[in-house]
Amino acid sequence: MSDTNLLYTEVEDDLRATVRKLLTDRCDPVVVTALYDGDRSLVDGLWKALAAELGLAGLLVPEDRGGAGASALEAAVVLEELGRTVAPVPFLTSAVIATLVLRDSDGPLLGQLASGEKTAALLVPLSTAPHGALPTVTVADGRLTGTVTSIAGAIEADTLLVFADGAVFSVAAADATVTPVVSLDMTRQLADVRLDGIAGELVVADAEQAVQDALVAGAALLASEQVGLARWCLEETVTYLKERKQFGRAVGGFQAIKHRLADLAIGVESATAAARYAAATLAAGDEDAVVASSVAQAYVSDLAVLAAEEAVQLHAGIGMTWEHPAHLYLKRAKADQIALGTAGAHRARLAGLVDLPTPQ
Amino acid sequence: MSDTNLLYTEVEDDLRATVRKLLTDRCDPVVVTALYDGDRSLVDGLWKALAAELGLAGLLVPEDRGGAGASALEAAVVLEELGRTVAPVPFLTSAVIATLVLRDSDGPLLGQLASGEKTAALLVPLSTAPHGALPTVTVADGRLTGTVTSIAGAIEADTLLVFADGAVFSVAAADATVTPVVSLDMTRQLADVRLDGIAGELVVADAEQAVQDALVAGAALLASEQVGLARWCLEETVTYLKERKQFGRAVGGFQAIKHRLADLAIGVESATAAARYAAATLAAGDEDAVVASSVAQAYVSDLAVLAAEEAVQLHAGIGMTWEHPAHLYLKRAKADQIALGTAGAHRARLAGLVDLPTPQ
Amino acid sequence: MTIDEQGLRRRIEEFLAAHDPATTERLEFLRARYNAGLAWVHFPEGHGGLGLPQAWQPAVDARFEAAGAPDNNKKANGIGLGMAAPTILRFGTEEQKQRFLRPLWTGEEIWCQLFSEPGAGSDLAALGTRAVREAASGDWIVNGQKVWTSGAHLAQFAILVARTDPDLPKHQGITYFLADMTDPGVDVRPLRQITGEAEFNEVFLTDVRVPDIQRLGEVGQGWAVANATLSNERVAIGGSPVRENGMIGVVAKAWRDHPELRTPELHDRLLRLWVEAEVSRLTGQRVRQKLALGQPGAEGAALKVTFARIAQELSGLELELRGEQSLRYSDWAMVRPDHVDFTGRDAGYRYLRAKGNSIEGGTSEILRNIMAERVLGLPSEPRVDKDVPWKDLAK
Amino acid sequence: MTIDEQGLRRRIEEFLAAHDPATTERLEFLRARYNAGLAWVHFPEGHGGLGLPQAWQPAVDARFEAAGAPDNNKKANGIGLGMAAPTILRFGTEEQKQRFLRPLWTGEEIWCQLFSEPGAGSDLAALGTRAVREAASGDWIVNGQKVWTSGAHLAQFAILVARTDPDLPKHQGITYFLADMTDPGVDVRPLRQITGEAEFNEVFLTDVRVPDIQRLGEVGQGWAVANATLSNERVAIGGSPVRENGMIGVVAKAWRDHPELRTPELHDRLLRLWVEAEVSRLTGQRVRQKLALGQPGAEGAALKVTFARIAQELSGLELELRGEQSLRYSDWAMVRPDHVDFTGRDAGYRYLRAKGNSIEGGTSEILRNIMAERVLGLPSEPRVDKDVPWKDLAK
Repeated sequence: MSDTNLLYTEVEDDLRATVRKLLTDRCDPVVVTALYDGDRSLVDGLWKALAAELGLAGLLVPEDRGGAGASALEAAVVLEELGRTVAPVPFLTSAVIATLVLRDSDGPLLGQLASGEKTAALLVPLSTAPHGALPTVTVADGRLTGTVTSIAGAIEADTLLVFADGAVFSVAAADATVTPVVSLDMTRQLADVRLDGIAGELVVADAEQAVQDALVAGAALLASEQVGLARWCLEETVTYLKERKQFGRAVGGFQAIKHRLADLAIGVESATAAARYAAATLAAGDEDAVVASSVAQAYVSDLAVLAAEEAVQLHAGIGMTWEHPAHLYLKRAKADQIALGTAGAHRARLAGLVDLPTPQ
Repeated sequence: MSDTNLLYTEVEDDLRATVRKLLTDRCDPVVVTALYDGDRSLVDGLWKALAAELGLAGLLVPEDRGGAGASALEAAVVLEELGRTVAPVPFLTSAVIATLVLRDSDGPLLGQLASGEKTAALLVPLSTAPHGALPTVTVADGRLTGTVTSIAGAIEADTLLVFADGAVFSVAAADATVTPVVSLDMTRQLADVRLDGIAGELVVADAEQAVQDALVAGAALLASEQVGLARWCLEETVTYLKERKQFGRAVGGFQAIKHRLADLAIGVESATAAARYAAATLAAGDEDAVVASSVAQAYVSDLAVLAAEEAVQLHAGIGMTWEHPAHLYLKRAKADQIALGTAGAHRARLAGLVDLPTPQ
Repeated sequence: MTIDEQGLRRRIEEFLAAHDPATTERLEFLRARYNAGLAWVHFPEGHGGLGLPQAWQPAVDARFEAAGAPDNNKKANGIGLGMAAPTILRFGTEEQKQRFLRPLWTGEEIWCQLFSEPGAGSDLAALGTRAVREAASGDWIVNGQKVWTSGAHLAQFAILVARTDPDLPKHQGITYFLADMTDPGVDVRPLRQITGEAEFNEVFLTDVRVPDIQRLGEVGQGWAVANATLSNERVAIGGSPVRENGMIGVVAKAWRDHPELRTPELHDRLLRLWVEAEVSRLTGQRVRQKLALGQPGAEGAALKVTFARIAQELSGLELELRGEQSLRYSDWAMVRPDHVDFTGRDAGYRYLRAKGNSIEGGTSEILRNIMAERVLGLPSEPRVDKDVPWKDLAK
Repeated sequence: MTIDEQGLRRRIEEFLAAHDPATTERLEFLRARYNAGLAWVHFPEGHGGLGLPQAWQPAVDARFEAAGAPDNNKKANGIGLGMAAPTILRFGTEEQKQRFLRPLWTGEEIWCQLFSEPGAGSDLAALGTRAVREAASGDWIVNGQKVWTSGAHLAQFAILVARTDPDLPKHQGITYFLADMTDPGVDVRPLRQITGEAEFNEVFLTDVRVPDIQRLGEVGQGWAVANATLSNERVAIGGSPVRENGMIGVVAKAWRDHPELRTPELHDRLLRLWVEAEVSRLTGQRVRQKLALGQPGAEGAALKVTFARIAQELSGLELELRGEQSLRYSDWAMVRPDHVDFTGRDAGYRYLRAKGNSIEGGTSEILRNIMAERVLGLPSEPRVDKDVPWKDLAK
């Protein structure tokens, strides 16, 4: 009868500290902001440091396949930290979604992802909900043809995972036409990918369930990224408003502001519980994991947007400027809200899962 | 190009003053509260005073039919005052809805309603939306059979208007079985009515449009009742919170409270504009009247509930007691929200009216 | 030496074997259960517990219930069990714990709470009920008026805060007492509320005598003791242990039972609230895990704010869903219920009763202040009354 | 003797007959229109108007536009037309009105606003830009830094508030000026914002010289003058004249154009916002009717709060509606637009730009304070800075 533990373990606290230190040192907001003007020089080195040096790329890969054999709970903590710094790295797309697609595959690719040697992306629009339609790529004689738009992690990937005809194929990114897209969130810049009858290697034969599971897990863990983002927004705003004086008083001492921040703090704590539960059920292979993933997305993705919007509003003028990092969080939060299904899409999904039938 | 006037005219201001004086003198909250314990002694005299002495029963009846020949704008002002005091009188049901059903009828009934000699009620559940289904009463050989539930104004009526077979018949209330219902809002107590093959007199032959128009008008003017109610809640709460001291200060001086009251004041002003526009388009026979009626209900009925809920919350403990009148307003507001279609029903109706199609 | 979960289970089975619920006299059973440390296992040994994690208690209760064990009147004694007991445990003398905890737990003595006053609601520390020490006896003589006292007409004892020094600033002159509700100076009058019921009372205190041994904590320390009581209340109120517990369960059932009432608009609102209720359940679970070893802090405030908001929105939605049926009410007759049931009676009652959720036990406004100041460390309001003697405050 | 609506129409037709828009030189036409009192008909005769109701102006503009009359550059001169002009009219000397109003209206001189400072945003009265009177010339020498100045790089003149007496409490030592933006001491630097654009500027003022004849109102009366300016801004911003104007029109169109994107959840949210936008339109109409004869008061604050909230919710909803498409953005390149278009560019731009609606021209928080205090008469905040000389305030 004991409850699912929703607190952080000491191991997770240590992992968080390690990741935070690296991000504090190497992921400065000024450099992140430069992504919006096309300077992506930060990305490669940062991802290498996280993926290979810290070994985070292999977090969800079993030890006997070359990974760390950790669980979704540890991946969730990493994502909280990445969200906290809007870090422009393909952890979610490669180390979570692509990795989980390959989880039961044979062949060397999973191990190469685990070591950071390779980076992969599943060819789906970032907006795809776990229960949503997958893009149509045709396969004939092992050759893949089709166009998939708005893919996250494709720019950073050397390997693309293509769902076609019920199976997943891997192709070299170099063989595809990868066109970067000017994105709302340039810290997770998208690309359109065109496949002109290029050769793919079959990596998962009967892949529909694996892809859907990977997207469910992606949605569940995206919630932790959103929690990290929301918590930064809350903390940064509280800190600023303790300092900022207007009318001879700290702005954070005005009661209307205090109540809004209290409500936001309640929201962030609630979001944390929802995201932790989603990660915990995933880690435990609990049958409630699908519900938990949609609950987390239905709650946390709107909360993260609210947190970013409140951060901008309560920083007021300075929060509207390019120089202040708040806008990086606003754009990430809004893109994350659409990523892997909007809150509304997840609520609609829950209707069927928890027996609250749609009106006829 | 001149805008529809949304302000009150001097004539309307005078009318308001007259009605308010009578209600201040004769509609004390303590006596209204007694309705909940079954003491309805207030109702008859108050209605007689309003209907006959002030001549309000005939407000919407043309002068050549014995009425005042006023417009929906004047009726709206009366309803604001009735809402302000949650007055337990059948103005909306008899002097608006029943009267408008009969507007183009021949015969003496319209004149009798206008003079206050008779009081009528249309047999529909109070929750019926203007575009909703009407109850089924069968007619055979001029005899009416059927049961209609949750009718407002039936207890006070001596004449019941029955929609059956596309026509409207009048029956004497004494011939029907009128069973009072314990109602959420005892200031507009409902009744169930059973017709056991009783004789009806045909008063409007081809009545479907007249009934629907009357319900559209009823919904439009109910918004003014709700505005009056909401404004009382706002003003009473502001007054109380200027007086009530906690922590050595007037509670109304705490910023979180101030901001909530500011938002509520914005809402009440907005509701006033919506209700005025609904009444003005009705008065002018403007083709926008149907849209305006649904816009008013979609906005004002939720706003009135909010105002009553805020009044209870911000009065805190005392607002939860039977002795304080706030609960009368909460119950009326919530019942009014359901009356003549919920806000949601009116939004759904607007989808078709303003070309925002329902998803397929 | 503490015991593990298995050891606890064994102890329960041994107890049940020795005290067959079917044949043991009710009070005898309850007292024995208390004595065996199986009343509230997180309390210390000797006081009805075994010093175990609070999280284990639900399983204990479930096992006893399954075995047909008698109930300790917990519905009527929510104040006693949820608020008085942990406060007595924390601040009471050994004698007070011995005297009060067992009859409290067994339901032999029902407790009520004499905190709020007409002029001291959110600003509880402004309270004006006076307790003056009688020189001869050392007893305290209490005079004043309290309000919002549920169960006062059933209670034998009350937790009471009163002003013992009006010359000090308001927070400093308050003392906490355990008062006897059968004292002839206690006059309980029902206070009818918007549901029609009189769930609460006004309590008029005229020369009520409280012996000094029934003072809880030091003279003048009553504010700190009262705050501990209130924190317990808030944790108790927020966050359901199981999915679809409370208001969401009731409204979800209405949705499932009435396909003819469903609309797309209400569907999305219901789904939002279902998600919020589920997240609030998880948040409560997380807070309880955090608090398992420590004392309750401001976290309970957050839970209660959320609980109230969700209950209010759900009960409002239910009336819109039920439509015509919602225009009817069960009964306005004034009754004095034995206990509170937020989801009881009909939809109209639920709607009206839920309005109290954001007022009783600390308004949501006050709780947001607490959150902002204690959790976020934001500056407190400019205080005009902090250092002023109570007797000189504007009232 | 005032003229009626028919008289006004006749006057317009006579003017158009005498000044064929097709053949008359642009500036000549505009100056003549001003001289004929057909620029802003609610202004007095001699200052571009005829002393008629402001409500008649839209019909006048529509007629001129239909006739192909030249535009007075009004998109680039929103500050001048909406804020500077009514303030100069109300507080200016006859000489100031003669000098400034016509070239302002014709667009020959573009205006900007030098109010906000990095340390004085919501608390505008805390501003620190100093204006010191030069004894010899009587001119004012201005030093300081302003921010959030739209159009500063295009403007010839600025409305400026500066501190002329730091020894007085903050509201009392401020004076209002009409400053020349071509002064060599004015340094305008673009301020990039979250849309990628630099719609605003920072303006650094170093020994900028303003002759005393360009002081508007008395020395030390600048706060009252500035408040009149800000009230005008808020009335101008809130409440659209026609249904489905602005953001709601854009989002309703997206809904109509994309049946494949519709969901029940978004449908109800859109309908709610459609209703709110329509009600806000009616509210604005009602406020304008109220104000037709009087000066703008706090009503504009309410309109602006609502406008901002609706615009933000709608633009956020639009991104959810457009889904995948919303993840793409038009262009992050830094440009300096000539004018602001809240609904321009793509959905992502609209979403980001709308965030400014509740900040610029008074934050929604400040406007709620104004509503609460001026409309509802609720007590003002405990003020720690009201009677303190500006120079001694905590900053």
